[in-house]
Amino acid sequence: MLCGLFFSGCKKKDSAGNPDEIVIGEFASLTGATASFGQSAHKGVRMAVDEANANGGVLGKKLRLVTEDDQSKAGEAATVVRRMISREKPVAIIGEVASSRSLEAAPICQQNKIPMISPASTNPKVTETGDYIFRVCFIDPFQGAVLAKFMLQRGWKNAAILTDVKQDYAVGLTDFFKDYFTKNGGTIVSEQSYSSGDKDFKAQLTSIRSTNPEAILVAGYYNEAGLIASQARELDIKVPLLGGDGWDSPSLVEVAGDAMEGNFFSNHFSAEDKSPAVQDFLAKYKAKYLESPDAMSALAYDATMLLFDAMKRAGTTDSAALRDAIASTSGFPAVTGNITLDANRNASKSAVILQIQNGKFRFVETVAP
Amino acid sequence: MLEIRNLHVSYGGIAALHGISLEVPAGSIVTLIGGNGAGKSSTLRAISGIAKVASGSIVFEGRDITNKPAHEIVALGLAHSPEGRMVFSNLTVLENLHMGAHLRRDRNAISSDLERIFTLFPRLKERLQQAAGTLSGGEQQMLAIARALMSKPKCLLLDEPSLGIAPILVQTIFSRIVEINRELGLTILLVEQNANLALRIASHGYVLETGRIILNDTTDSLRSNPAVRSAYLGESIPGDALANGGN
Amino acid sequence: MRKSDAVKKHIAHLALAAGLAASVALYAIAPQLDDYAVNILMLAGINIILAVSLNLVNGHTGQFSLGHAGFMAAGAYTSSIITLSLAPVLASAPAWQAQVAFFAALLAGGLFASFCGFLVGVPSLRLRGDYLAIVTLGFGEIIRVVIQNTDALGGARGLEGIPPYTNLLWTFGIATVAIYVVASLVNSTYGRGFISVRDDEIAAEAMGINTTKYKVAAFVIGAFFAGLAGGLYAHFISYIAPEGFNFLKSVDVVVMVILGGMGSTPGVAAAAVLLTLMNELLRDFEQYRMIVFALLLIVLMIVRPQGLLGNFQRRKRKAPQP
Amino acid sequence: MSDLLKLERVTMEFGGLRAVGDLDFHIAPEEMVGLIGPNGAGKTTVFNIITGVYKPTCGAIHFNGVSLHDKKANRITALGIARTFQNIRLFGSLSVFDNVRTAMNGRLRHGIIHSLTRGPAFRAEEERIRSEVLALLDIFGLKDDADRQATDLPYGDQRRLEIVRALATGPQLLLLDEPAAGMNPTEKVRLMELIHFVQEKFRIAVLLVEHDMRVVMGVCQRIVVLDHGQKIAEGTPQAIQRDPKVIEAYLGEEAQHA
Amino acid sequence: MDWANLTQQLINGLSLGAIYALIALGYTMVYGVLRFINFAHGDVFMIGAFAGLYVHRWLKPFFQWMPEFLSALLVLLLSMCLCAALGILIEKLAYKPLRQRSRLTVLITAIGVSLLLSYGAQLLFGAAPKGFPQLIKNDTHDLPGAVSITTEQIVVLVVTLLLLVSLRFIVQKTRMGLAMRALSNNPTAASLMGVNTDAVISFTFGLGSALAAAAGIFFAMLYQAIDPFMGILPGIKAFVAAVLGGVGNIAGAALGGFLIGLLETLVVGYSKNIGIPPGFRDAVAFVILILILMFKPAGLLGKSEREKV
Repeated sequence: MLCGLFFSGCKKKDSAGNPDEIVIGEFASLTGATASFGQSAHKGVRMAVDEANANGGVLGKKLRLVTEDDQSKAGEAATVVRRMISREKPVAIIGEVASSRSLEAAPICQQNKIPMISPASTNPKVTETGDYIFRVCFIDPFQGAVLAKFMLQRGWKNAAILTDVKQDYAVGLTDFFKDYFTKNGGTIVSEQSYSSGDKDFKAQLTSIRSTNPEAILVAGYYNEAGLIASQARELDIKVPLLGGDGWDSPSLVEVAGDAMEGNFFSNHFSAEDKSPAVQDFLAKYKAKYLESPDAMSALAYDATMLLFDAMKRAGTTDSAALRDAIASTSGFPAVTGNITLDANRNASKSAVILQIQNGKFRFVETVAP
Repeated sequence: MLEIRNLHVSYGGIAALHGISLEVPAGSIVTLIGGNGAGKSSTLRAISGIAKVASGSIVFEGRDITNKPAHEIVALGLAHSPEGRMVFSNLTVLENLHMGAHLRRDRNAISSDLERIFTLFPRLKERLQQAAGTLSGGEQQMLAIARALMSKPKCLLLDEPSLGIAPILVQTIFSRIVEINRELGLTILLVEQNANLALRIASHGYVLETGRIILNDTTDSLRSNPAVRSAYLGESIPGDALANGGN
Repeated sequence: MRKSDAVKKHIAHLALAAGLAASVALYAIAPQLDDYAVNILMLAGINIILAVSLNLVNGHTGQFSLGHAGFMAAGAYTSSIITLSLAPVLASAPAWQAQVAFFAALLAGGLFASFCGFLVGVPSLRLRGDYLAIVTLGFGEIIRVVIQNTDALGGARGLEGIPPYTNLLWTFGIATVAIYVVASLVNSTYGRGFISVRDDEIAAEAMGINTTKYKVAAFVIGAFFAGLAGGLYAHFISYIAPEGFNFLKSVDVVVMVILGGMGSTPGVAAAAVLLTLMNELLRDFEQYRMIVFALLLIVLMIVRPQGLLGNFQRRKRKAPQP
Repeated sequence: MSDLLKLERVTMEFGGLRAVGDLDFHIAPEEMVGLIGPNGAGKTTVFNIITGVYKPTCGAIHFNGVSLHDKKANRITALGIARTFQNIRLFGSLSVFDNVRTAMNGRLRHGIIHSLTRGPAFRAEEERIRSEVLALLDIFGLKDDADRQATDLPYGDQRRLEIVRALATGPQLLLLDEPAAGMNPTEKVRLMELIHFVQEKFRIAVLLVEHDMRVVMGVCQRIVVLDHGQKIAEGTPQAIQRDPKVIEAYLGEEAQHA
Repeated sequence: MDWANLTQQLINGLSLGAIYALIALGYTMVYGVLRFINFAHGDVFMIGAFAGLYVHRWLKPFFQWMPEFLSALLVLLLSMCLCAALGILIEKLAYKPLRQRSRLTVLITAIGVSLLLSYGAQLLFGAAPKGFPQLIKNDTHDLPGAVSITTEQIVVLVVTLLLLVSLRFIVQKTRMGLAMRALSNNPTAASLMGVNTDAVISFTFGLGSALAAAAGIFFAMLYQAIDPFMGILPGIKAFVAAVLGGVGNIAGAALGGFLIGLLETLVVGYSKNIGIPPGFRDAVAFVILILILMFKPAGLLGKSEREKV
């Protein structure tokens, strides 16, 4: 009986599609360890779809968003994306924030020739999977270089690194940071690592402390970054900590409190940016969700909007044409900066450096590619 | 004081007792003898609530205690010094004695009882802080009895107090048992394999064989009954073999 | 009469042939199914292999392993490293050559996993029950930690771009073989030794049974199939990371074995399929799924410890001597 | 030396406690020997030493001239010593048939590979084992119960099955640990007949530990008496019954004055 | 040799070890009386941390009127009570019906309880890690030689020691503790002494769970973030600590806990020097477990048991 439930109507040619609507797929970590990223991204996508539908849809059709939760778990992303592709026949898929789960889904999208746009997976390997895989964020080499550049500008030549070896993103960030930093006159005095989910970083920090660095790169996500900041403070480490966009979450300050003050991280956008695109997005987002957007929602919003733009330019949702249209995106005015996709399907755009002041993320400067 | 009617006990489907009945009058020493595996220990275990009774009844001082939890039975004044002594080997001698008084709250009476115990078994006093596991077999047996006494029971169940103990100590222990009965006024149900010894100090005896009571008489008549011996050493033994072997 | 005798004589072989034929049939109709259905079938097949092989250890032999995910990881990584390093050659080779190479890689993965199984089996000789469970759990975690910290294996970030060679023929073919191996192993005079070890180790020794050999054999064979399952999984999902082989993955398999009934091969295989389907049906209730399983485990142990479909003996502690 | 089994100065200590001390005794081929003694005398310990469950603290044990020192239990069984257990230890989830056939495991020519390929040689051996097991079960009247789960048998039959299972290992010496425990008098008589029958039919030696003196006296040619881990007497049943030391051990020191 | 670094690592290791020690005590006590591994114990530790979080949240309005140490103590004690109740409840519902069953059945049940608690907590509290409120003002105190210790570390170490001492008092000197030891030594004899076995078992579970709750709160204090699966790994490591010390041996469990905490910290802190990647910290406990079971299965302070035939 269960088998019947599953396999009846599963024929490949049996299209469930409604000719008057366009299905957009999204997979995100709505539950589980990185739920906060997934939820933010989902809000951005949702907002973009609602907005497009309010303006009469795309190509004269209504848009329907199909969202699957991958529970932040290994193996689940592949399954839910397969399910989505088989069941809902989306014309394109938005997802995921975390590089590891984008890496799971990308081969499936590539194989089914369905364009996939990742809002925020910064690992270079994601788009290397194939010509149907895109992203709207900058990649780790760029972010690593930005952070290195920023440190050197401030005159911090001796840096320590603490990397989350469990995250592709963090390891990539570290590698590219090291590369740029050492080539431009900096010295790495200590390299330590941890794994996501760890709670105790005192041993690593104690070792770092004994090498007297001028700044510490904490390559990882906000959960651990918060803990690291407060444990560093407890160990009397007073030098600034720096991180990448993985730090971007309200939880960062929630966990660490005062210990986070004065630290820096690079990000895709800043709400303090006075550009009309940002301020407009901010207003709309606040009106809809009664809260401030973070970079994930902005990027997800941008990814979805870029997709709609490409559809309009292609004039069809046919997969090859849509792929080509996305690939030829140039100077698309997005919330997180103007997006041009390069030959490797990566976005080329600038980054911002933020500093934590009084529990708020303050805009410091923009660093161009 | 203690009355058992038609008691059946079995372990994992194997019957150990096939309906035994016995009676222990207040103030007396009654003994239950028989060969290994006859069901003596099972009887005591059933009385004190650590073996489940399949059918039959156990009445103590007019109260039905059949299948009551062991700790409630102790509270009623029935103490059991089990087979194999079962002293708490990791605990000190003093702690073992305190365990005996587990249900009592009368601190002063407990310490005076301790003193009384030390007069009965002076050896224990010398070894108060020693782990019970390091005592000799005989000392452990004394401790087991002393521990049972510490609950201030009205009736004492003694299981094989002579088991695995040097003969010289067996004498001492048995004279203490008599003392406990006479001077402390405790009723005693004594299970023994050492039939002669048991029959000498008890007033009444039951002979158990494979879960049934085969003889029930005063100890005087049991001592001269050849059937007792046959229960131990096999049926084929001729009646006169006893006399021959003895002399 | 005579005809049925012949059938009886070769029943095991016939069942094996039937299972393999069914796998071929499944493979043949796979193009008619959508990706998601294939996905579920694939996971079901892999879970059958995992559950049936763990059942040899936990069910039939009565050892309690909580480290099956570790063996799975050993197989997954070994085979993936092989196919990844051969990838440049195989990309241009004919499909059948790639499949042969894949099979060789799978086997290598299985063999390496069974070597790990041997290493775990050795301490099992001295330990029973709960202690063994913790040691196997520890072994599984050590395997995971080692992978996580080995850059050549992709470290914590995992391996991606593993060629997707796994198809339904491989999965169900190997599942059939796993069922055949465990079932026919146990159904022989030699194989009854596994059960005797479970039922009463001391009596088994006294009956001349080399319990050491049996326990190690159970671990080695169980780990071998877990390794194959890992290889199949890796070449199906194309991306593996140590996190996917953690303790909770082992628990998943243990749940299948317990619900199916320890020691019952058909029960355990059925439970593997059932739980895979449940996972999908209850996708929207993910939050509750594991809670339901947990409650099921507890209630089952209290009410029906032999499992929903199994024949595991309800064993009592030794009764005191009369 | 024609001794089948020979124990020399065997001592077993558990954490300083001497369970068996300086024990010497022997069993001749096809001899029926009883090992008796009061509770806690160390009889089962002797069994466990002979069958390799315990390693003796010191002393030597030889079986057919082969030292059993450091041999594992299954090796000892393979050499020809089989046993039953005081508390029945059947394979609970297996059928009566399987319990017996499992005991033939040590004499098996096939192994894992044959179980998997299931070739003609494998099938022939399985068929041979099948008929051997059924023949054995038939002898002991358990053939009709072959497919029943062992633990579903009545108690007496379980005891019998344990003996059948031990015989299936092909022993020259059979150790019976309290086979009469929990049996009623009729069952005991049947058990005694059974032991005689086994000894004659299979031409093996038997070492019997038993509490019930009637059984021991009725079965054994020679009896060894243990008390406190020491051998206190040895001889024919008649001699043992008269031995004052034995009577004392059983009835208490006052026996002489009774 | 960098002594400051070493001293600092030792301080870190001891505070981590204190947590393992407190959890390990629960394993060891339960093993003592019931002879099984309460696999769910690590999850009680997790619940303890969440209990601390919520108790703090509920009582926050009252905290302004009391000194900081009092409010922190209140959070600690209430959470310990809640977890004690939880532990007793778990024993009554899940384990008590299984008293006479095989250890394996009980182990499987315990795994079930463990899953129930962690996934139940995920349902109730969400999977994302939660920040833990600061219970006491956390200053950093400089010690001679560039070594520092935080107020929280001092509190954790001191309170752990106090708990260990009181546990020792309870177990050694009180009637209940004596009954516990007697029960673990010989359950039959204990019931013959009038010990209400069920009551003692409940007490043991309650005591162990309360200690786990304290460990949970200390963990949350030291490492600030808590999540529903935080109990699994520390739980298993604490079990290893109990085995290391000799299961059933209370002093051994505490010793084992501190040893494992120290070793883990040293492996991470000196990973460069000894050539072991810091990621191997989670393997340390298991390697110790395998070594101890192979070479000294009774543990450092334990006595061995043998099966009766």
